[in-house]
Amino acid sequence: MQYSLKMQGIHKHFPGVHALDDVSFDVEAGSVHALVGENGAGKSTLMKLISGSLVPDEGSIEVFGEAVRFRSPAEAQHHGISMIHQELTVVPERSVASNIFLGREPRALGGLFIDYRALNTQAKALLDRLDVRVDPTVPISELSIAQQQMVEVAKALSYNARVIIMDEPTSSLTERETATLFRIIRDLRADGITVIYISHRLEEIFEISDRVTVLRDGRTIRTDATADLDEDTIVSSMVGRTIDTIFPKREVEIGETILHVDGLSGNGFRDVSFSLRKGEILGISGLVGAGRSEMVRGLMGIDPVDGGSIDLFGQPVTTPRVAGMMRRGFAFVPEDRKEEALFLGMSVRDNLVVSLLSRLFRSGLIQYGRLGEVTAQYIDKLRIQTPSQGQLIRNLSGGNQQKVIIARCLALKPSVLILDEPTRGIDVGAKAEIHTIIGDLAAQGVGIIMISSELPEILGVSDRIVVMKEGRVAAQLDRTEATQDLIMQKAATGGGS
Amino acid sequence: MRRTLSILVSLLLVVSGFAFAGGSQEAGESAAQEAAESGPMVIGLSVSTLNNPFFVTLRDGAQETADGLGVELVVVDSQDDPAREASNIQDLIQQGVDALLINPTDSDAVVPSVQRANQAGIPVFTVDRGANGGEVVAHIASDNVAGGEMAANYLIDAIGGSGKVVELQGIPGTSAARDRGEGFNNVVNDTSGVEIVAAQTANFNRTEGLNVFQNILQAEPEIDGVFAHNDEMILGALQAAEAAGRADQIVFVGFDAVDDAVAAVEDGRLAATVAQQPSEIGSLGVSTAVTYLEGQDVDSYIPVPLSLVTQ
Amino acid sequence: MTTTFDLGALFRRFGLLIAIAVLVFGLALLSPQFLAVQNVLNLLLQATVNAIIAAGMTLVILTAGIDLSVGSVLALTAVITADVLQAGVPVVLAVVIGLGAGAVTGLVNGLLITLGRIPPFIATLGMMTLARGLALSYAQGRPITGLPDRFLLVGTSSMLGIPTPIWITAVVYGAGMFVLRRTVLGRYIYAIGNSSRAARFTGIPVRSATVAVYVISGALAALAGMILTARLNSAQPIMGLQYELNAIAAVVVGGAALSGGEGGLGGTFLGALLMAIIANAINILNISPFVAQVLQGSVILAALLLHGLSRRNQ
Amino acid sequence: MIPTVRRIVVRYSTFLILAALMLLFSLVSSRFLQVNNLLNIVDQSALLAIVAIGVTYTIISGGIDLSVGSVVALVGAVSAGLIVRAGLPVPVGILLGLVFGALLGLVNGLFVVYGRLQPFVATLAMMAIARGLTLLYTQGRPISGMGEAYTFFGSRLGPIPVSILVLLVVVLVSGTVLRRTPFGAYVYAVGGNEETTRLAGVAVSRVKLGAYAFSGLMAAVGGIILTARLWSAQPQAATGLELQAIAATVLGGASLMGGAGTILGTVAGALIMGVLANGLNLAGVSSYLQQVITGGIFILAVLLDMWTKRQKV
Repeated sequence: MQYSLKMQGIHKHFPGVHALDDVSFDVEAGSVHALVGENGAGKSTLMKLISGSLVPDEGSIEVFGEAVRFRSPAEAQHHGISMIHQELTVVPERSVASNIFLGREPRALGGLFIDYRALNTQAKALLDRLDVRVDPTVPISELSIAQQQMVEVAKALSYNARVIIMDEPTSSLTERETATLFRIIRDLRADGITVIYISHRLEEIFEISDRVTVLRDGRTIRTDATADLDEDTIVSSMVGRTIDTIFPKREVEIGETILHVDGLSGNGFRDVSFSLRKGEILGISGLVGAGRSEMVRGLMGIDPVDGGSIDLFGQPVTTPRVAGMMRRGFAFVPEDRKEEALFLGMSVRDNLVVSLLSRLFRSGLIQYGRLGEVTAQYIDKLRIQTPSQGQLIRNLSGGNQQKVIIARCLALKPSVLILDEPTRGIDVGAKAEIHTIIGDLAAQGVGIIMISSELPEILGVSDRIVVMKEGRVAAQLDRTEATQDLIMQKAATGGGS
Repeated sequence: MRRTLSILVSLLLVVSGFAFAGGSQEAGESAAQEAAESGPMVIGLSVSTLNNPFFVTLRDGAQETADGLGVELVVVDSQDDPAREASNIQDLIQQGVDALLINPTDSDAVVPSVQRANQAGIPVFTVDRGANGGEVVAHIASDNVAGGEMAANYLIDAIGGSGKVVELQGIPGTSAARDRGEGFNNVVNDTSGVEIVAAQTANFNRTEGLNVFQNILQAEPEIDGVFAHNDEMILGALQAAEAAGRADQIVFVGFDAVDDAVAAVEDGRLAATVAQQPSEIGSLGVSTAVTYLEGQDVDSYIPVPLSLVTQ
Repeated sequence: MTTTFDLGALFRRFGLLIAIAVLVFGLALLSPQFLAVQNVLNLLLQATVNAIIAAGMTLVILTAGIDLSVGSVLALTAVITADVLQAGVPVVLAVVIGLGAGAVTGLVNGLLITLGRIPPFIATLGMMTLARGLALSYAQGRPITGLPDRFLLVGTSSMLGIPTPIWITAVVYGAGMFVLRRTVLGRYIYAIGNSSRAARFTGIPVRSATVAVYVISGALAALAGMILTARLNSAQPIMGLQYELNAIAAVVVGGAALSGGEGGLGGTFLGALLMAIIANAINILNISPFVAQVLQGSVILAALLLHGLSRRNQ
Repeated sequence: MIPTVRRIVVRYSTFLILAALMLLFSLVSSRFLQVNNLLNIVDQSALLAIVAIGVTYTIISGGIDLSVGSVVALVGAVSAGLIVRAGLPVPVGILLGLVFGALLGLVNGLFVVYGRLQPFVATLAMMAIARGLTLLYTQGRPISGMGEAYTFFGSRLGPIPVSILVLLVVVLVSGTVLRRTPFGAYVYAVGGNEETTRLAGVAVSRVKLGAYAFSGLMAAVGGIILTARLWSAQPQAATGLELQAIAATVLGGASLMGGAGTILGTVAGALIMGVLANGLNLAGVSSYLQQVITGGIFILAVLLDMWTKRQKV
C-alpha cells in the first residue's frame, strides 16, 4: 500500500497546552480519509502541520515517502498538499479566474503583464474538469457559497494537488450541493488524488470516506476502515463516553397557537404562512438560498417585510423592528455567529446581557451588581465554561460562545425563540447540550422555530417541519410523516402547497 | 423601470439645487453673460482669500466703486491657494472680462497667470501684492515691508529705544508674513539695545495668537513690546496679556487696522496698528482699471499711503 | 497566569502616561518655566478646546466612525452664537441655541450615515466643506465681535484659581466617562464599534445610538467653539481649521483604534494633553516654527509606534 | 433590457453625474462648453486627478494616504531647489524629485507595513512632517527661476496644456499597471482580502509598499506640474489637497474598505470637482456659496451612488 502521508510521533505544544500528543496519522494514496473529533481535539492543529502553517515540535512527516518539514504553506503546496479552509478565503471583488490563480497568474510579455486570456482559459478548463458551470470572468462574490466552494476545489487542483484537505466543506452547503461535492470528491479519488475530509456530520463520513481517524484531546484514538465502524462507536471514541442518542426528543404537551404568520413576503421570500404553538418545535428545512434565513430575519424585523401579517397571541404586529419584537417576546439566535451575534472584543458578560440592557435598566443607567447576578445565573444554568464573566468572548470555544448567545436569548424570557443553524460547526458534545436546552425550553412552553440544514437534526428535534423552496413554503410535514427522502424531495422539486 | 426613473429624479434634484444656486446669484451670472455680449464694462477681481477680513474689506471697496461707476465686478476667491488662483484667473479670462484686478496669493506664483492674461490681451492690474513678472499695467498697493519698518520704528520709540520685543509671525511661507517680518527685522536688527526674545508663528490666527503669547509670557518674565504680522494675532496676544495681568507693561503693535483693532486702539488697549486702507486699495484698483480702459494713461505704481493708527 | 510583576502590562496600561512624564521631566530640565503653576494651568487651558472636541470624536471613533466636520461645525456654531448674542438674546438661551445648532449638524451627519448609508468619512467630509461655506456666508467672512461680558466669563473667569474652561472640560470628561461606563448607551457604543451587524441583530437601536454620538460630537464641537469665542471675544468663520485632524490625532495617540470598539476617554485626554505640551514647549523654548510641524508629526508617530510595540508584546 | 440599463447606470454613475453637471453648466453659461474652457477644466483638474490616482492605489489596497498634499509641496520645493540652488540640470532635478516623492511614499508604506500603524494616522503624521520639512527646506520662501525647461510642464503646446498630456500618460500607465500587471492585480487582492492574498503566496508587504510608493510618486508628479504651472515652488502649496483627492477617488466609485476602484472613475471624480469649480465661477457664484454647493453636491453624488449600487441586489 502506498501512503500519500505518514506522520509518526507528532508533538505540538502551545503555551499551557499540549495540543498534539504523540499523534500518528497515515493516509493511503488515492483514498478519502475522514478525520473526526470534538472541537479542541487537535484536528486544526494537525491540519496546520500538514499544510505548512505550523511546524511540529517532534515527530516526522513523510509525503509520498519523502521526509518533509514544511516551513510555509507554499512549501506544502509545492509538495502537492492543498487545504480548503472552512471559512472560504476569496477576494470578493475579483473574478473567479483571478481567485483561482491568485499569486500564480500566467504571464505575458516577459512576465511584465498578466495574460488574462490564458488565465480565463485555464480556469475554464479546471472548472470544466469539475463539471462546474461558472463563468470564470464574473466576480466571485456573485457566486453562491456552494459554487465558491467548488472554485476552491478548482484552486486546489490548480496547484496540481495530490492531497486536498477539506475542513468542514459542507457546513454551509445544502444536501444537493453536498451531493455535487461528493461526486467531485469521488472523481478526484478516481484520478488518484487523496482527500482528507474533516466533518462533524457522521452520515457524510459514512457516505464518502474509506477510512476514519478519530482524535481526542490531542491523541489518535483509532484509525479504521469506515466499513468496520458504526456511528455509536465513532461518537463514543470522540467523546470518550457513550451517548445514547444525539437527538433526545422529549415529549412535550403542545398548547394553544401563539404565533400566526400569514402571507409574509420580503426580499428573498414570498407568501410564507405558518403557525406556532406553545411548546412546539417548528423545524424549517430547505436548501441554502431557499429564503429560510431571510424569512426569519423579516419575521424578527431585522430586514424589511413588504407584505403579510404577523399575529402574536392574537394581536397583529405591524412593521416589526428588532427591539420591538424582542419586547413582544421574540428572541433570535442568528445564523452567522461571528458576524451576526458576537462582539468579539467584549466580555462574556457584556455579550450575554446586551439584548437585556434596555429592559433591565429602564433609566439607562447600569447597575453592575444586577448585571453580575444575571450573568452568573445564566453561566450556571447553561454550564458555560468561562474563567470569569469578564473574559473576552473571543477566547471561548465555539460551543460555549453559542451557549452565551442562547443565554442572551433566554435572559429575555421569550415566548418564541428562533434559532438559525444553532449547532453549525459545534462539536458533538456541545451539540447534544444545545438540543437538551431547546427541549427544556419547549417543555416550559416556549414556541421554537429552528432552521437547520442537517436533516437528521431537523427530523430528530422538530414536532412539525416547514420545507421552503425558492422563497415559498413547499410543504408542511408532521414529524410522524416526515422522512429525509420526503423533505429532500419537497425541498428540491417542490411539490405544491 | 421604477428605479431608473428614481435615478433620473435624483439627478433632477441635483440640477434644481444648481438652479437655486445660480438663481440666487443673478448679478454674477448676468455679468458673465453680458461680458459675452459687450454691454457694460466687466472687471474680474481675483482675491487671495476672502477668509480674511482685510481682503473682504478690499473687495467691498472695489465693489462699491464698481457699482458707482456702473461697472460689473466678477469676484473670485483663491482661498490662499496659488493653484486655485491660477484656475480662477483662467476662468475669468474665459469669461472674457475687460480687465483683471489681481490680488495675488504669491508674487512669483501669479506670474504665469499674468502672462496668460497678457496673451489674451486683457490688461492686468495688481492690488496689494505685486507680480514678479508679466506685463502689469499698474500696481496699486501699500508696501508691506515699509509697513513692517513703520511698526518697528513706532514700537522702538514706544518702549524707549531699547528692550525686549516679541514677534508673532504669520503663516510661515506666506508673502505677507515674509514682507512684514522683513521690514520689522530690518529695523530691529539695526537698532542696538532691542532684542527679539521670541519669534513664533501664530498663523495669522487669533486663537493661536492667544495661546502662543500666553506661552511666551510664561517663558519670558520681561517683555516690553510685541509686534504681530496682523491684527488678529495681536488681539489674541492682548487678551493673553490682559488675562495674565501684564498688558500695561507691554506695548502692542498690530497690522492691518481691522475694525476690532481700531476699536482696541481707541480704548487704549492696543498701542498702534499699521493701516493699509484695504478699502482704498480696492477702490483705486477699480477706478484705475476703468480709467485705463477708457483710454487714458495711468501711473504704473499707485501707492496707497500707509498710516499708523494710534490713539 | 503568572502573578509576577509584569513590566510589559504596566507599560501597556500606562505607556502614554509614562511617556508624558518623561517628556515633562525633560522639558522641566530645559526650562524652569515649564513646570510653573501658571504654565501648567495655561497648558491645560490650551488643551481644553482640542480635548473637548476629541471627547466627542472618541465616542464617534468607538462606533468605528469618524467626524471630519467638527472644525467647520465649531466655526458655524460660533458665528451663530455670537450673532444671536449680539442680537440681544440672553446668554443662556444663546448658549442653548449654539449647542442646538451643533447638535443639528451632528444630526444631519448621523442621518446621512444611518439612513443614507454613506460611510462616515465621506458624509462628514461633505459636511466639513458645507458647514465651512455656511459659516463664511453667515458671517460674510468677517469676525463677529463685541460680545456681552457675561458670555465672556465662559472663557475668561476662574473658579478656585482654575480657569472655567478647564472645569468645563473636566465636566465633559466626567460625564463622558459616566456615559461610557455606566449607561446603556455606553455599552451600545462599544457594541456597535465591535460589530454593527451583530448589534443590529441583537436589537440594539444602532441607528439612534449612532445618530446620538454624532449629535454629541456636533454639540461638543459647538461647546469648544463657545469657549474659543469667549476667550477671544470674537467669533470667526475661519476658526477651527484642521481641528478635526488634531482631535483624531489626540484620540489615536490615546490608544483608540480607528476600527472601533477599543479605547476610552482617559487615553484621549492624555493624547490631547501630549499635543498641548508639545505646542507649549515649542513656544517656551522658542523653537523655530519651521521645525514645529516636523516635531509634532514625529511625536505622534513615536507615540503610536510605542503603543503598537507594547501591544504586540502581549 | 432594463437590468442592462441599470447595470450601466450603476457602473458609470460617476460619468453620468459628470455629464449631468456639464449639461447643467452649459445651460447656465454659454461659455462653458467652448473648447478652450473644456481644456481649461482638464488643465485645472490635472493636478488633482494625478494625485488622486496615487491615492486611489492606496485606497484600493485597503489603506489611505493623507500625506499627498504635503508631498506635492515638498517635492516641488526640492526639485526646484536642486535646480535653482544646487544648479543641477532640469531633467536631473525633476527625476530626483520624482524619486524623492516615491521614497516619501515608501516611508509611509514602511510605517504601515512594518510599524503596523493604521494608514490614516501614519500618513497623517507624514502630512505634518513633510509640510514641516518643506518649510525648513524653503525657509518659508518660494523658490523660483527654474527656467523654461521646467515651466514647460505648466505651459501649452499650441492650444493643448502640457498638464493634460502628462495626465494622459499617467492615466495610461497607472491604468495599465492596475489592470494588466500582477502588481495591479495584487493591489486589488490585498484590499479585497489581505489574508487570502498572503496565503496565496503573494508578498503582501511588497504590494502595500508599492502602492504607497506609487502614491508618493504621483504626488511628486503633481508637485512638478504645480510648480511648473506657478513658475515657483510654494511652501504652502497644495494644503488640503489630500481630502480633495480622497473625495475624487470616492466620487469615482472606489470603496474606502478597499478592493474596488478604477483609474478612469477617479479621473472622472476629479473632473466633477473641476467642473464644479469652473462652472460655479462662470456662473458667478460667490466663493462662500461655492463651498456650500460643493459640499452638498458631493454628499448628493455619494448618496446617489450608494443608492444605485444598493438597487443592484
